Amino acid sequence: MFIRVYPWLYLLEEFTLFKKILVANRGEIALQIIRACKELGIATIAVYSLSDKDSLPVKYADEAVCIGPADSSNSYLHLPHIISAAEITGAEAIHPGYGFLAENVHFVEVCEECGIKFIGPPAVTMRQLTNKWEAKQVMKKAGLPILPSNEHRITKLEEALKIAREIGYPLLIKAVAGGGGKGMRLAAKEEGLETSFIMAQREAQAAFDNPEIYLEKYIEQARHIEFQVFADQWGNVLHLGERECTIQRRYQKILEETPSPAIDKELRREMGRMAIKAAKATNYVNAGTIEFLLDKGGNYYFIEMNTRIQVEHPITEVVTHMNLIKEQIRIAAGEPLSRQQKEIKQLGHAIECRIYAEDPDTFAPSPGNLTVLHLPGGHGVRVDSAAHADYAITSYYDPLIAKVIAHGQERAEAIAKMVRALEEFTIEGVKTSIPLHLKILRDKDFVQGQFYTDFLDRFIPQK
Amino acid sequence: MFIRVYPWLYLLEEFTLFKKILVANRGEIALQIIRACKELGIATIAVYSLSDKDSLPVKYADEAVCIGPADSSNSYLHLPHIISAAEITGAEAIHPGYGFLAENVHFVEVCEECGIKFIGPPAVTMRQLTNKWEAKQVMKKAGLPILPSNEHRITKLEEALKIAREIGYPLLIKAVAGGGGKGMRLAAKEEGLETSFIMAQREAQAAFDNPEIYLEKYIEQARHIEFQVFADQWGNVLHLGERECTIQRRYQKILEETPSPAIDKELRREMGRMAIKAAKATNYVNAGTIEFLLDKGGNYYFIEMNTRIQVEHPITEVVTHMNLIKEQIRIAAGEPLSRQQKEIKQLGHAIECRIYAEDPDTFAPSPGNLTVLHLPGGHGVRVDSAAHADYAITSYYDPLIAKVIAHGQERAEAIAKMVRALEEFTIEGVKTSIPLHLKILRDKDFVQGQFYTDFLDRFIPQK
Amino acid sequence: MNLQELKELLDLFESRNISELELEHDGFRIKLKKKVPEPGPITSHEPSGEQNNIPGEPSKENNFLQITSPIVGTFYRAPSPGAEPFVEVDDVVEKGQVLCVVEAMKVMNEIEADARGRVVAILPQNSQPVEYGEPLFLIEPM
Amino acid sequence: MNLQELKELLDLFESRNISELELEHDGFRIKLKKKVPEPGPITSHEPSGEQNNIPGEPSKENNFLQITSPIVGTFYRAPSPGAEPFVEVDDVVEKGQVLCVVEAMKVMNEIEADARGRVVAILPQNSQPVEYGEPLFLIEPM
Repeated sequence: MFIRVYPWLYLLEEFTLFKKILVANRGEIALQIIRACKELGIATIAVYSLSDKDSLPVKYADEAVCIGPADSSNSYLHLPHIISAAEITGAEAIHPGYGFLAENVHFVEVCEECGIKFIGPPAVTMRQLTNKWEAKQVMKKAGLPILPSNEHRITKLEEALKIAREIGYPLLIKAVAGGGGKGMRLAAKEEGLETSFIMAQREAQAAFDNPEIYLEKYIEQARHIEFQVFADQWGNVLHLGERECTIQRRYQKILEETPSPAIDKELRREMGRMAIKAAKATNYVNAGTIEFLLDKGGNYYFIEMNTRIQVEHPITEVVTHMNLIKEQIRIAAGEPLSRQQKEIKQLGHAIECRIYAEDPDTFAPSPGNLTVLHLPGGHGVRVDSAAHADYAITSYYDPLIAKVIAHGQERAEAIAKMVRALEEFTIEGVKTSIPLHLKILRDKDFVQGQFYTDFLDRFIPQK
Repeated sequence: MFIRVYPWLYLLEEFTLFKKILVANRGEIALQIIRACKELGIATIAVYSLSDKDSLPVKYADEAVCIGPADSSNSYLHLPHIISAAEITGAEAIHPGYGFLAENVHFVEVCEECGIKFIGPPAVTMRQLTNKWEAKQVMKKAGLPILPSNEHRITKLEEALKIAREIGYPLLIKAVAGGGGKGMRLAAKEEGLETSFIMAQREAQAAFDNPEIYLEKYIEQARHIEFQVFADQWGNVLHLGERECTIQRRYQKILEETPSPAIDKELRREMGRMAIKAAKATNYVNAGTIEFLLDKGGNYYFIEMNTRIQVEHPITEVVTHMNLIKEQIRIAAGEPLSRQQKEIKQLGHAIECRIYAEDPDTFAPSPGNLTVLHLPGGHGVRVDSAAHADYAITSYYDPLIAKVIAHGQERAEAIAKMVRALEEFTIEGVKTSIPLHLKILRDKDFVQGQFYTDFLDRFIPQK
Repeated sequence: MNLQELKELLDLFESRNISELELEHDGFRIKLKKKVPEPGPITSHEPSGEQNNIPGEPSKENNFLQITSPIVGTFYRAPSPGAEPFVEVDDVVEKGQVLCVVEAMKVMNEIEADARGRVVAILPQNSQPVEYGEPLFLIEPM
Repeated sequence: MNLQELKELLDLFESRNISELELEHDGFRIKLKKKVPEPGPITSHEPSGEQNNIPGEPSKENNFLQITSPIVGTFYRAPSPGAEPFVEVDDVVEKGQVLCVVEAMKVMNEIEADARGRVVAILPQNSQPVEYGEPLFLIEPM
């Protein structure tokens, strides 16, 4: 850490943050990090694959280093090239963004060994939380409600049948070492359990070389609610309220909002307290997100904790009037949290739509060149995007074009604002998810705030 | 006024605002009005000149009516065509935006006669305020401080000399019927008064057919501070704080901010009270702006009241989290103010830069086609613009390309954010004021908040 | 720099594997770009607005004169409801003859023929709103 | 510039494979653009990135082989400070011969020649950082 002397800001105060940060990501999140650094007077290094050499992060960063070919396993996921890029440029810290290496414990360990500050939690904390089964046990011990489940790893069918009767149906069969839906099976009744159990075990063995299984209660109509937490290295923890992330397709969020229409002041306070408890239980540092499942009866269950900045963080930024990326950087530099819990107020209502280059009916990616791109603007509309006219959506990366954030005084205004913003958004050259987003925004159940994890099924063509 | 049944919003509540509003303007303000109407579920009619037929307001409005050729005297200033467009489309109300007919009393009278609601103050109020000398007398009576001046209209030089001695030098000689700098002369000392007086009288006679003159104290190092007020037809008045508009060149603002670095809480409360007093003294209704001159000693003087929405209104919107255009529409529809004074809080700091197509050194307009246009975005950045790739800046209209608004937690952050936003802003095909804006934002006196009306002189080439 | 020198510079530029050149020297400034085989960076849709009809300057469509509305208002074929229309298709009209009225703000504005000719088409419906520049009649000059 | 000179300039511009020309000289300023055959709304510059050098597949520049860095790191011409460089310009190298090392994360990665040839140029300076795909050597194959 250095004393930063930025040509004109230093007139006002001296910064003791980092001098140089390497941004180990691409696309809009790389751009947000570069923007935050610029505003803090910190120099940035963009790393890029050959196909991103004309990208905005490369253009706007102070330095840029090519780290490999288009395919991400040899570039954005290629740990040695990224660490080496940090070394040759003299970067003091690395911001991983989301995706790619953001939750790779080994990457964090290497950063720590090389004396490069990883902007996120320490490796030891991350390791605990990336194993989802272990994380649940830690949280259960800390007093967070988790879904009815068994505490032992199961290998025998008889055991599974016995425990299933205790938990009750429907239930999920999950691999202990699992992730990404692999080794996961739904059992609606006892009749189906045997087959599902054997299938799940086989998949788990094949995918993770570990046939261990556990059972978990399945809730049919639930909501995905996540709480944003921040912790500094001085033991301070606060939460910034929730984000409603129920509207997903294929485990991918496409529209998020805050506050959740399902959460009142009291429940927010209680779940927020639990989120803080979760962060404290793992000695968490930096930005984290606690994911809960909320059932119709108002019962909530800890699902997992994400140890990175989330795609949907801007909705929290606009209602709290904070900059979460800057907060991450300050905390990584050793500063205490910039606010206290009582200073956090959620102002108005915010919605984010993730605009993808994809077929709005089949969800198939629609790669191509953005021949025309016109972004919406005006009152209460924020756009986070690294796209520009002639921008190429390739099949190498996530086909995200832009995140549109609408901020209204109340939910109805935010919805109306998002509709008019998406109607203004002009993209030619690829198909986009905008028609799907508009369908959702005009759906009666959505407008009334009545939706659960099965909400998007009605918009998905049944095969 | 009609009961509005909008396909999906009506699920939540019923609107009793207008059904259809005609937007009697062009460019970004027309777009802001259309956006506000869309969000309120009100249909819009864009009127346009032949050169604007492919413009975004025409594209986004529900209906569009061509009202004349490119030159504005035969289109946007042509009262009969606009009124007729309202009549043939069945518009119930007209929003005038700023400029063009926005402060034309005759236009308001015709609207009133035709039963079309003018979104602004009534003609009788506007008439009182558009005569700047009369307005001062009204405000003086109401208890507002005005610059030392004479209360009589002067026609004879001896009279002027006598009064000048009472007021003291330097002073301004102004035409009673004046406006736009015509018939205005600065007299630094008694030696120059005679010549200046005769010249001013002649100009006033020529321009306004009225040789009457008055004298006013001239303050060399002052600030332009304006207060945003809103009044409803039920007698409620509130103010939304000040805007710092000191940085001007040729009486045109190019950068505004709120709050003003020169105003503390106490002065804000006092000047705010005065602003409300001014609105009440004229039975004001709708949005208005009270302009004050603030000297180095903290003395302030009423200068004039603008009876329209201002170009720089977005900075007030972002810090108060209100939509001023919507508030204007609601008030015109007869609704009471949406907030009370004690609910108004200024959150953070906002700066607006008006990006013009002009030579940054000579200020000469730079018409042309925007061959490349890439707008900035991300955290805390709002862009109000009707420009797009291939947009033509013509010599017929104001060469404004976009208004960039940066919103930070405090002034230093807002400045840093604006700098990074303007560095991202890519425009090719015309020269822009961005280099000038960046010079201002990096100026030591600006950063320290130490600037007066003469601030821009240092950036203007001396002839 | 004279034309000969410029020619040499262009030769140099073309012969090299360079796509753009910008040169500034002693008040002299030049910018060159090579043709890209596929169409260049961003090109315009089409000249906008220019094809519009400027009222008062009747434009020719095929060989017909087009009479456009000089004002915004409501188009009436007859001086009052129930009265005979001013003109019908195939009528021959004289220069200065009233063809219709356009009502704006309660005022009936008479629109006259610019030239002698035969009425080929009456474009708006009776009592239809018309905007500035909207075509009203096609006249075949005689 | 008189009309004759302007005509000559236009002739020159038209005859060449140049799409744009901007010229400023002594208060005279001209900007020329060629018509693009089929003006679509907005079209792309050129496929991006593809012309880049893919390491491992040495690309030909003129008739030279280009050896590019397959990794990100620091370029060293010799195995250790003070030691003799692996190669010098004009040396003839064999296929598989070590040309330099690129240090990354404390590991010295040896970069070998792809083919037999003469070293025409050594592009980075000693101990200079190099990125992925950065040209290191030009080799004339023999």
